[in-house]
Amino acid sequence: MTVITDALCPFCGCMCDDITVAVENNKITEVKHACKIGAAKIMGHHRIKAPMMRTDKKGDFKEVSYDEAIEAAAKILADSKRPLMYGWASAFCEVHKKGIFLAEEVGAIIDNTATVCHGPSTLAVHEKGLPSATLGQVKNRADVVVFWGSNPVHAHPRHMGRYSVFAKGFFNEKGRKGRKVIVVDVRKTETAGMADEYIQVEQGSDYLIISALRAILAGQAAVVPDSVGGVTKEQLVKLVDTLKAAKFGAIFFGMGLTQSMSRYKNIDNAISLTTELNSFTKFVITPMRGHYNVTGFGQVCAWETGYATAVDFARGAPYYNPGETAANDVLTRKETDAAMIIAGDAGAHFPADSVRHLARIPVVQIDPYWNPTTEVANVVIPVAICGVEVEGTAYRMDGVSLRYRKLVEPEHPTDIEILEKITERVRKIRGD
Amino acid sequence: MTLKVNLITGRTINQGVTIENKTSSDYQEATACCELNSKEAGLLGKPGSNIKVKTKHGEVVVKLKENNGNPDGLAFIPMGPWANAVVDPDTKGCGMPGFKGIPAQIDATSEKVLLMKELIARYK
Amino acid sequence: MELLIKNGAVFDPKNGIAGDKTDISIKDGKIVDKVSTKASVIDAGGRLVMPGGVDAHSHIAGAKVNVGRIMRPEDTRSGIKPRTKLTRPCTGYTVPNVYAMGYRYAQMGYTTVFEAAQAIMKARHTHEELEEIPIIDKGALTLFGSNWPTMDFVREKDMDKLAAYVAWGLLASRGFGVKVVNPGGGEMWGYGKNVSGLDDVVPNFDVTPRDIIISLMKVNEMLGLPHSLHLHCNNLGKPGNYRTTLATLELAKQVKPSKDRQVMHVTHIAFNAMGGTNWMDFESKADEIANFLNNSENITTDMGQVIFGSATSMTADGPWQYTLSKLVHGKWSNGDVELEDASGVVPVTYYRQAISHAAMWASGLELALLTKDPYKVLLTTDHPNGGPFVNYSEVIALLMSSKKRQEEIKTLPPVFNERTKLPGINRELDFNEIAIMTRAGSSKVLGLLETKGHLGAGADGDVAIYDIKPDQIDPSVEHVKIKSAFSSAAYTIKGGEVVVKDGQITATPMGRTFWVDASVPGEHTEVMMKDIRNKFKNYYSIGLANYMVQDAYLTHPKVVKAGVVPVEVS
Amino acid sequence: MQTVTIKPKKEIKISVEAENISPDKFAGKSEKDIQSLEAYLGNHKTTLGELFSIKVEGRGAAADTKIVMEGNFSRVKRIGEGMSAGLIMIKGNVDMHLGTKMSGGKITLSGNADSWAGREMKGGELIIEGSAGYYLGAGYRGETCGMRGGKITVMGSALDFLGEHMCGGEIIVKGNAGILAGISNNGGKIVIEGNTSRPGSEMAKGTIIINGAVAEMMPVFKLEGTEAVDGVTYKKYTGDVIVGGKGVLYVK
Repeated sequence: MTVITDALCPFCGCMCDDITVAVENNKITEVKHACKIGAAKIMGHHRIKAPMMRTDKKGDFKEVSYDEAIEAAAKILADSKRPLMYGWASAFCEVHKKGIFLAEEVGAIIDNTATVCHGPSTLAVHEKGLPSATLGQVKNRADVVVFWGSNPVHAHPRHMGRYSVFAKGFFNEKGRKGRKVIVVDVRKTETAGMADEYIQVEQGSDYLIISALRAILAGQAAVVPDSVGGVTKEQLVKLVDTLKAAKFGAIFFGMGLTQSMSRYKNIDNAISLTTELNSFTKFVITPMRGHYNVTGFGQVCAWETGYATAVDFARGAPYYNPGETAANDVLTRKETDAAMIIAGDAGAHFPADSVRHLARIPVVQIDPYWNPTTEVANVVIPVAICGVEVEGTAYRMDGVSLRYRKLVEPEHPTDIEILEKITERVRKIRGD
Repeated sequence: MTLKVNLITGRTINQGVTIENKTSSDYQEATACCELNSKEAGLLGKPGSNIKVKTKHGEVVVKLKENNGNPDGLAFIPMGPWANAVVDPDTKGCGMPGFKGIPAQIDATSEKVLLMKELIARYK
Repeated sequence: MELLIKNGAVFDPKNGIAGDKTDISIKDGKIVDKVSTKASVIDAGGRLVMPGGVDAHSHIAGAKVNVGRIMRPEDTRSGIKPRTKLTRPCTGYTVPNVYAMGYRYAQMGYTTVFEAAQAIMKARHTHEELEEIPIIDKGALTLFGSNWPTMDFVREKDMDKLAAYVAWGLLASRGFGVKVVNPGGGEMWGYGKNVSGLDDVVPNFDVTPRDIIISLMKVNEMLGLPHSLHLHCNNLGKPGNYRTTLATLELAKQVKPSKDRQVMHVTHIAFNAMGGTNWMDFESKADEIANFLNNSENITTDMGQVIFGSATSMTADGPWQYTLSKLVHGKWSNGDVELEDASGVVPVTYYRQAISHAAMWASGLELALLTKDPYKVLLTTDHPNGGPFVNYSEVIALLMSSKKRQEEIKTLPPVFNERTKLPGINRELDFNEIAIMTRAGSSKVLGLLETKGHLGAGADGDVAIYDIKPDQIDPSVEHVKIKSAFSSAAYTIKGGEVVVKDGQITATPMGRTFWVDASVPGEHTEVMMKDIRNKFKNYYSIGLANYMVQDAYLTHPKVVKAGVVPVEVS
Repeated sequence: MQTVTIKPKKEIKISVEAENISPDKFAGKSEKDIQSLEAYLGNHKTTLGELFSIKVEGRGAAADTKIVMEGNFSRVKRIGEGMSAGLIMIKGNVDMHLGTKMSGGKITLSGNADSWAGREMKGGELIIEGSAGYYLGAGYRGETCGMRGGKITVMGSALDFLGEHMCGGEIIVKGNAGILAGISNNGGKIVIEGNTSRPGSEMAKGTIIINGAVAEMMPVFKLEGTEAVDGVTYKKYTGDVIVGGKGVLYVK
């Protein structure tokens, strides 16, 4: 039996790096320190065994060789006038580089799962920047922590323990007792249940409430009505006082802001609130990124193309405009004529309209697991699992990159090998 | 009776635990459900009974579940294919579909909850 | 592979060649005395030949740069160039993508560029980007000035431990040298505060910026690092800060260099030579800095020249970036790194009509023109803080032509003449001096003069040929030609390979990443690591086992050995 | 006078980028020259002539060039981009970025325009007889200024983020507008005849007049009393107080 320590968890944006894994005969037998979700991901379960293909989406798949599947995938992409290459969150930065190169090669739109997650946060960063910090700053210093529209108990189970609530640090030896925890949400989540203060807002009202807080902070409380978005002015004034009294405050926000009415403008507003709080004390804001390497795609895409996501290579040079070039934009407009879905599950996580269009066009799936995307795919190429069977780089929610270890030997080829071969085939087909 | 609600979707821990195992009954159990507070759930049936959620964008049958964190008029379906059968596809000019804040109607139903494969088959 | 460059008007200051017709021979990537008759030949035809350009201070890779890209799609959409069969797509002006970074430097005749700041904890990211920048050789300076271990060991006055930490930090970050930014200020910014000068005490750590600077200078020399301490002074950007800068420069006198180079490199002086008390009575005091430099040894600087137009300010000086964002009412990103440093990114525009901007523009030029020895002032724009590096040709033209400067001054507010000495400066630099400020000087400052910045045998085969015939041009009058020639090399040769011809990329080899492996006595490391392990156990949010940059991130490493104990050559 | 008539040859499903459809690009050109102008169908490089039937009558400078477009252009983007003079008359619907960055001339559209019509417009006139999508007269991602000059009239309604980052010019929407009209605006004038919600957030300068109902007011405006504008009495608000409060919001 081999015991691997300091392993990284390949589930969420916390990227816990203190996991211990026991391996026997190339099988993971035990996972320690991980949360329930992380342990499930690392332990794994049944996989797609071999590549599969079908021409009729209503028909059954037929097992094929990797070469056949790769050839078919290359042909689909090479023949397409508006290919979409989507996913990437469960794969490493090294995979993203190969993907971006292939997207350039075939003139595709490349987009990642941020588009249904924190894509709006990136749009907000374009407007206001992002005053943030690494999670260790929060652990060592924060005495006021706000979770706004985020529910770490469910989505980031060890966040509170490792970084934000219970964690002890240099300037906070008491951990939980040294912190005031505020939760702002539309329903009393388990996270809200653990807070010192829970502020329940009317769904979709976040934008109004943040503006009211900013007005109060700016000394303009007089213009704020008695109640905003279901919160009394008194509560808002008290909240501003609490935030101002912090020595180091941190806001962690989630889908409650990115997906509600006003979309990215909610975050734009929250970033401004954070910036303005810095006139009084130290405040930072951090998106609770979902998949472990959804942040990494944004980083790689930014240094390779200048833009963090939703890049359209149709004309050989990067063009970027979510609302026009994001995955659901082109799917719901029925523009896309072929798609490659890799390390992400559009079939499960896109609105029915988008999945309906995927069901109409040729779809290549590259993934270890059978999921709703498989159901609408024509070519399915199983791969090794990044972070369990492959080593490589990912970015934590705060932009810290770490290298994942290989825990067991893979039985399938890696995403990189598949993408390199598809690229090679595409070049042959196009006569380059 | 028909319950009019504001529908939101989002993560849950069991949705996370089963996310890489979407052909399983565990995944269906974790995501093909709709949470209401017990007062409103009581208007539709017992926890575990089938309900049909209808929006402008589609309809889906899921299991009724209680969550007393929800205020009146707020329904929650964990993210996944069942939720996505009824969410708003409009990306509002910024790439993000409407996963939260969708006006919906909920009724008790005797129709069955579709399996993941059956649900997606509807789109083909 | 052999290459012969014939009939060039060669400027090679290190070897005392100033415009002489000299043939340059390259074999297997290195300059040699002679090549065989099989060598391919480039006939320079009397055109200007210099060593490949070397930039000792530029922000080309890593977390801050990428934050700049992500927050500035409006910048990315300028400078768009589609892919070709040979090149990847290019984007951006102030924050170019990795490909544009490499191609554009090469197109200017530059072959070596150093990233000016990386926090150890985010060094992996820096190297991921460096790995993707084509053509040029590169390296990155590592931040130490507000690191908790640094401050702890400075307080304990334990220079052995500090040296061991610096050596270990360079290894952990695969860094090339010691960067210090607003020492102590990074820690203070953890609670939204700052230091106001050399003698403020950093709470909880009980050290002053003065202590930090002197101690790091000392261990830098104890370790015999190729480069000296590389310092971004306290109070950057604040009117009246030239006094802090002068007081900081004084500190260099307390330490002797371990080799033939400075002990302190003070960077982007344009932002640290400010007189006045506020933005209204703001004036340039670069003349005082130049005067100091003219009367002291062992200190070098770079211009940090301001370019009018769009820029992106990015620095580990977190508190300054917040102040700046309030001044310009602009977007602001902040990036504190636990236990290590701060950072911030703010887009700015330099306006001719803003007297403070005009005076800052003047100070870089004043510094270069009033300092007698060009080895003491390197040409930089502190890319992209003063402006993007693609404007180096503009700076060269300004330095070579008093006429051009006077033309520019005419476009500035009348009060300009009272706020700077520039209008009265007639000095015009020659090609030799430009070659020093962009090649020999920067290589010497970096401690790489053996293989970089000259064309003698043993040097890297990095050469630039510009479309200027030095004996047929008067740069003072023909400054437009000077600018145009330096912006687009006729040839750039990297490691003996032609990578640019007539301003176009012809090949895209991968350059190397320089980093310094400094050894210290094992017992010093052991003692130091006790502290480090404690910090990881209690304060870092990641484990020590996952901290150090792995070999996988340096596919083309160039290790430079240093250290306090004799090093065995393998 | 030069008249260019454009009709789609067949149904277009994948978006076409046709920034070359502009009086500036057509002026003085022959039918053949115009037909050979570049266009992109997705990633497929093609020509205007491949996609559209193009007829040219007469010759003229941009200011004397009229482009008449008939048919369904709902997947044709960037029509009239950067145009400085002349006229484009469109009978049908168009895709995104109609009249983006235009500085002069006039575009009339009988149908609907998708998002970003009049983006970063500097001058000229854009008349949309149908409805407009998101970001009418707005800016590009990350820029501080959207529309700087010119006039946009929409007879129907417009969706969210109308006039975002507007720095000058005028937008009139006869129908309803979506949420956050005039957000972060720093000049210019917006008139909404119908209903809207959350107007004027982060507005530093400029004027917004709303004749319909405001579903939700931003809690950042100061009521200054009533004031008559062109004979109509409005409640006058100033704001957004967070950013200095020099914007004016008139609500009926």
